[in-house]
Amino acid sequence: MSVPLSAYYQTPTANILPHEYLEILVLFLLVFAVLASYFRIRSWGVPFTPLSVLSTVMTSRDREREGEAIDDVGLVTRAKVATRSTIHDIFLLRRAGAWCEERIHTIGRGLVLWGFVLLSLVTLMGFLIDPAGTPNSLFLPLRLSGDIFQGILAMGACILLLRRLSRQNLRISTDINTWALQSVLFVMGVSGVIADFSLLMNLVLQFQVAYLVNVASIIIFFIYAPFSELTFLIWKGSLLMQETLSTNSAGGK
Amino acid sequence: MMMKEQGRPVLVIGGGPAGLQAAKDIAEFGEQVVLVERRKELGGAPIRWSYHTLAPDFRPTEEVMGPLVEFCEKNDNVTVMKGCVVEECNGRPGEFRVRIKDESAKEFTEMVVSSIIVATGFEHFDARVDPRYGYGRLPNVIGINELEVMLKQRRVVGHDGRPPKRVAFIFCVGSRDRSTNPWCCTVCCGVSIKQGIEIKQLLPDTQVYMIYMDIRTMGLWEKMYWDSMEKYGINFIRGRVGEVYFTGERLLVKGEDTLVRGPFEVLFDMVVLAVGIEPGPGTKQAANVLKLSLNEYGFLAPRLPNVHFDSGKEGIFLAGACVAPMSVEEALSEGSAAAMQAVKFRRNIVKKVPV
Amino acid sequence: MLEKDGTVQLGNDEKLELTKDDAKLLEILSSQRRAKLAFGTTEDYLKMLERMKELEKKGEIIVHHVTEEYDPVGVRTLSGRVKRIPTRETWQHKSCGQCGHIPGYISAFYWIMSELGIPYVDDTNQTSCTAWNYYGSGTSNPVALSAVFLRNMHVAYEKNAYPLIHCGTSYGDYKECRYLVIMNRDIRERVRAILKKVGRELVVPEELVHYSEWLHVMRHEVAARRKHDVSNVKVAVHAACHTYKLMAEDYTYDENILGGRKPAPTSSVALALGAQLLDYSNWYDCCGFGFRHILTEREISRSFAYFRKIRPIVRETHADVLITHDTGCVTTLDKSQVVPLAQGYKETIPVISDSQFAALAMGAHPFIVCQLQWHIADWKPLLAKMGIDWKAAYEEYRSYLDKVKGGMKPAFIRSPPRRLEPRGGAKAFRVDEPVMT
Amino acid sequence: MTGKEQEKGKKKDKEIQTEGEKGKFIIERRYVDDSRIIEPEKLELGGVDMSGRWGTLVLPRTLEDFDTEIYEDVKDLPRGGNIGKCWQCGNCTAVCPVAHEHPEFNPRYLIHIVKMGYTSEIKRHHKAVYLCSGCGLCSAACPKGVDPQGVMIAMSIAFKAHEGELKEL
Repeated sequence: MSVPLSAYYQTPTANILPHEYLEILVLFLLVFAVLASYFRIRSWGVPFTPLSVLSTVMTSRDREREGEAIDDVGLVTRAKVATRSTIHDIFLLRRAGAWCEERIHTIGRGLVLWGFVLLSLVTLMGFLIDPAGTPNSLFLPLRLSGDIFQGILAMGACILLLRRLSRQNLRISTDINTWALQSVLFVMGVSGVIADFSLLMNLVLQFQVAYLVNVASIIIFFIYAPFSELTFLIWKGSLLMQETLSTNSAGGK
Repeated sequence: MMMKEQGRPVLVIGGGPAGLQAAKDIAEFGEQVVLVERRKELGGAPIRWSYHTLAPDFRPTEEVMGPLVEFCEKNDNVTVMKGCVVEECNGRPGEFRVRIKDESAKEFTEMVVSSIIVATGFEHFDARVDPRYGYGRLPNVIGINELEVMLKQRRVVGHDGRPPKRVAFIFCVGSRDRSTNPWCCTVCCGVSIKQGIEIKQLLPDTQVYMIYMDIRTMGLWEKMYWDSMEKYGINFIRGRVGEVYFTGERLLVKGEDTLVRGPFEVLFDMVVLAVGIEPGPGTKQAANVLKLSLNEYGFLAPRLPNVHFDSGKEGIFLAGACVAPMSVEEALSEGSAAAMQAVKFRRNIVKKVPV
Repeated sequence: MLEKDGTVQLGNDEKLELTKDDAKLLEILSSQRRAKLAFGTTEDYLKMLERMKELEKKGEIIVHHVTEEYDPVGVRTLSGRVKRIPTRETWQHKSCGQCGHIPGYISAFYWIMSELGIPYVDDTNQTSCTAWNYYGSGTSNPVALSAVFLRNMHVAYEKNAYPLIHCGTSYGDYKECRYLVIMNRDIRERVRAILKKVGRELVVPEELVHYSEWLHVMRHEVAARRKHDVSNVKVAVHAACHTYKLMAEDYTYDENILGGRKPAPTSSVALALGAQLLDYSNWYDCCGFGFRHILTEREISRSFAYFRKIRPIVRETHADVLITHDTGCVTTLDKSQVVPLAQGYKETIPVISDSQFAALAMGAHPFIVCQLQWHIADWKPLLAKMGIDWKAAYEEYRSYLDKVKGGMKPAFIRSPPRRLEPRGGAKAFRVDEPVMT
Repeated sequence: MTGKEQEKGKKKDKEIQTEGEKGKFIIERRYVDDSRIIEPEKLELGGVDMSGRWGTLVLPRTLEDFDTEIYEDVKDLPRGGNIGKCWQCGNCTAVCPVAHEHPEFNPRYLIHIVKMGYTSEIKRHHKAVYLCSGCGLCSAACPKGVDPQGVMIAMSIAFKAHEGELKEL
């Protein structure tokens, strides 16, 4: 191709939905998702643990001053502990993956997790660099890596889905929410990749279709997530981290 | 009609489900039947202990037994002799000479019968023999047979007249126990669970606990077990009870929950004992008179363990709970089976000796 | 369920009346059932007694019979058979822990016998039954145990006195040993060899008798000499496991006491003296002694005694005193109250032996005879309730101690061992309770 | 299990055995859990020091009542509704990959103690529920459609909600 790749990324006429709107929408959805999950969790009659984790880390100085906690529990220590447990328990899948009876299951979970996290990171960076999403030297590689991460996400979701589909018992006993969540993730990833590549290949129609699907899936995801198992996972994850923090602080006693 | 004139009747001993069903079937063949019942009323255990409903489908006892009793009372092929026992039997197959004694009027009837069906039924285990549970000594410790009466009266209450808040059923009382009766009574699990459900229907706020060592709801009875758990929220504790102690207000049940590997001591308002089934005096007496063999447990021993109706003596057939513990539904079909044998036997003789 | 009029509702048309004979029948049925659940079965036990007679006929063993010279009284055992309890000329088989932990136990018992003018032999020539090793740590072995058992029995035999066993453990152990010696030729022969070495013969007592059974049959004589009114005293009773759980069918039951469903002795004494007997939920539980536990798991033993016995008893019965009939039980139940009380638990109850209670009621000195000063749990309220002025009594005790320091010998404690001559003029054999057949 | 995991398992067992400094002098200490031991640091009576071992008490472990409060909550929480169907066959624990590694995580048992309302037992075991990895094998294996995975979710929420009364012993 003689045309430089970046040319395709000039705010394309093919883009039926201006970038800015989308960003605003996502921002809005994000807020909604957080609030919704907050209220859902509270409705179970339990604290909203992500918040309590934050507060534990933040308030550690004051607690120190009150002198009820021992001195080695400063903000830094707490933050360290928090990061360590985050990396170990979540990103290295010590809890999330360790006890899946099959390797493939763990891999699936891992891919989804990493794919999702990285994707959101890149999107965020992209937004910070250029809210308008106009191409420039920095933006392009981000965009490309974004595609890769979407791919990873899709692959992970696909593995999880196939695993459940391929096993008779699992298929029967799987909760409807699980199906929903995993397929949404899958669609999100796949449609994103297709959209970008069809744009690269200048297949405007395919791009537009895929792009719409992608946007739709994103919207659905954000609206649905608070009412899916994801909420519980987040709640449980933060709860466990809080446990780690408290036990760690109790260590001195 | 010819048959009826020259026909020697079939003698049926015992007016319970098996006996009645046998008499009915034979009568419907147009044969003569003499139905001898020790007690003053027909119907056997279900009527005597006034069972409320019958497992597994909660049919009122009258619905099942009523028609049978009525048929035997009304039908003129059936001669019902209440308050009577067979006291003597000799002669040979085809013409047994029996001597029947009316216990109240002290008078005797002699007759010749072609064949005999023994359906002398069972007795409930007397829980006073097993002192662990304090039956007969402590208030509000009752047997499933007494609970049936309460359920029939739609009034399940303790001796203070108040409905119980928490009820415990103790399974296998006088069953599967070397020091009392080593066999399984086969129906008490089902009956207890049925009663548990009925209590829940009557008193929805009452907590019901089943203390069992195995749940033996055979075949389709299993549904009751599942429903009791899933629809009525009845709790099941796997373990045994060592002692029931009356604190003055409530019953302290001491047992073990084997799933927790730990002893429990919990207060209940009522304890229901799932008392077992054992051969009654009637069975023993019939065995003596007819010279039938009893098995090690005192039930009538069929020639082949899995062919109940075959007593091993020509012309004498067995049916119902006098052979082994069984439910009413089984007893009815055994009655039918024995009836068929009796009629077959009778017809063969008639063929041999044309009159 | 049992109606007020003593009938049992069956169907809606039938009532089953619970007549006296009916009750008796069930009595026997249920006791037999209980016996079945215990060591061996009633049948085995009766077989053993038969075998004993045969062996005696063959001259293989000498049986020490409860002859008329011992004024025997018949009681019904769990097996339904009549057991002959000797009442006089008994050879006191003492308990190891007894004199050390609760001296009042034995001195009170001797005091009662001398009060009733009943001769007995308090012999120094007695060994431990060594059953502590056996139950405590599984050491020792049947032959050794049987040898010690028969050795003691022979001593009593040559003293021409009938062994009366104070210790529940010795009692239970001897019952089991007797069963082994009689039913097992091998053990019998090996024991015979051992006994030969120490120049003794194989003598088996016809009945093994626990002192609580003695007190049970003598309870009316005891009650007749009652000085203090105990009708307002609430009494809870604990029966020692080794008396009624080992060879259960050979211990005394009585249909008129606790409905014949729990052992009669001790409860019967309390009743005879006119005290109020109270039942509680953990009646059948061990006192916490448990042998291995008291040796190696003091914490568990102590806690069990308090949380499974003392506390429920106090909460359920509010009794004034807990009476029992074995060394281990009195010790554990009494001494185990220290730690909980120190930790601030409130429930407490004095624990004494039936002999001490009987002696107190008969007006024995609470300190010189019953030696209550050795007991942990507070006994002052009990004495007050019995109408005993313990302050004055304590003063007497102090001066008595001074006398003893001065060389005075306590008169009643032991009679010198002597060889007894067979004596005639014995009363006719009487059966204490109506015996069922 | 891989060698590494076995190692982990062993380590875990050791931790369990040596857990609890309280009353370590008690023979067969393993059978007595911390909550039952009262070991006074300072105890004295009439000038006699009874601190530590001499003053130790062990509370009985008898189950004294059924308290179904948590059970009711679990039934109302998302995916907890089927707990009532459980009949303790143990299929869930049999297939649970976590149970093979963690003796203290036993879905069958957790369901039982919650269903019966044995508070003392729940106090002892409620932390274990968070070990569930949510792999869903149990739900696949359950013959009565209890959906143990979902029940574990509901339980972990309910336990957190009742944290207060589960903490105090």
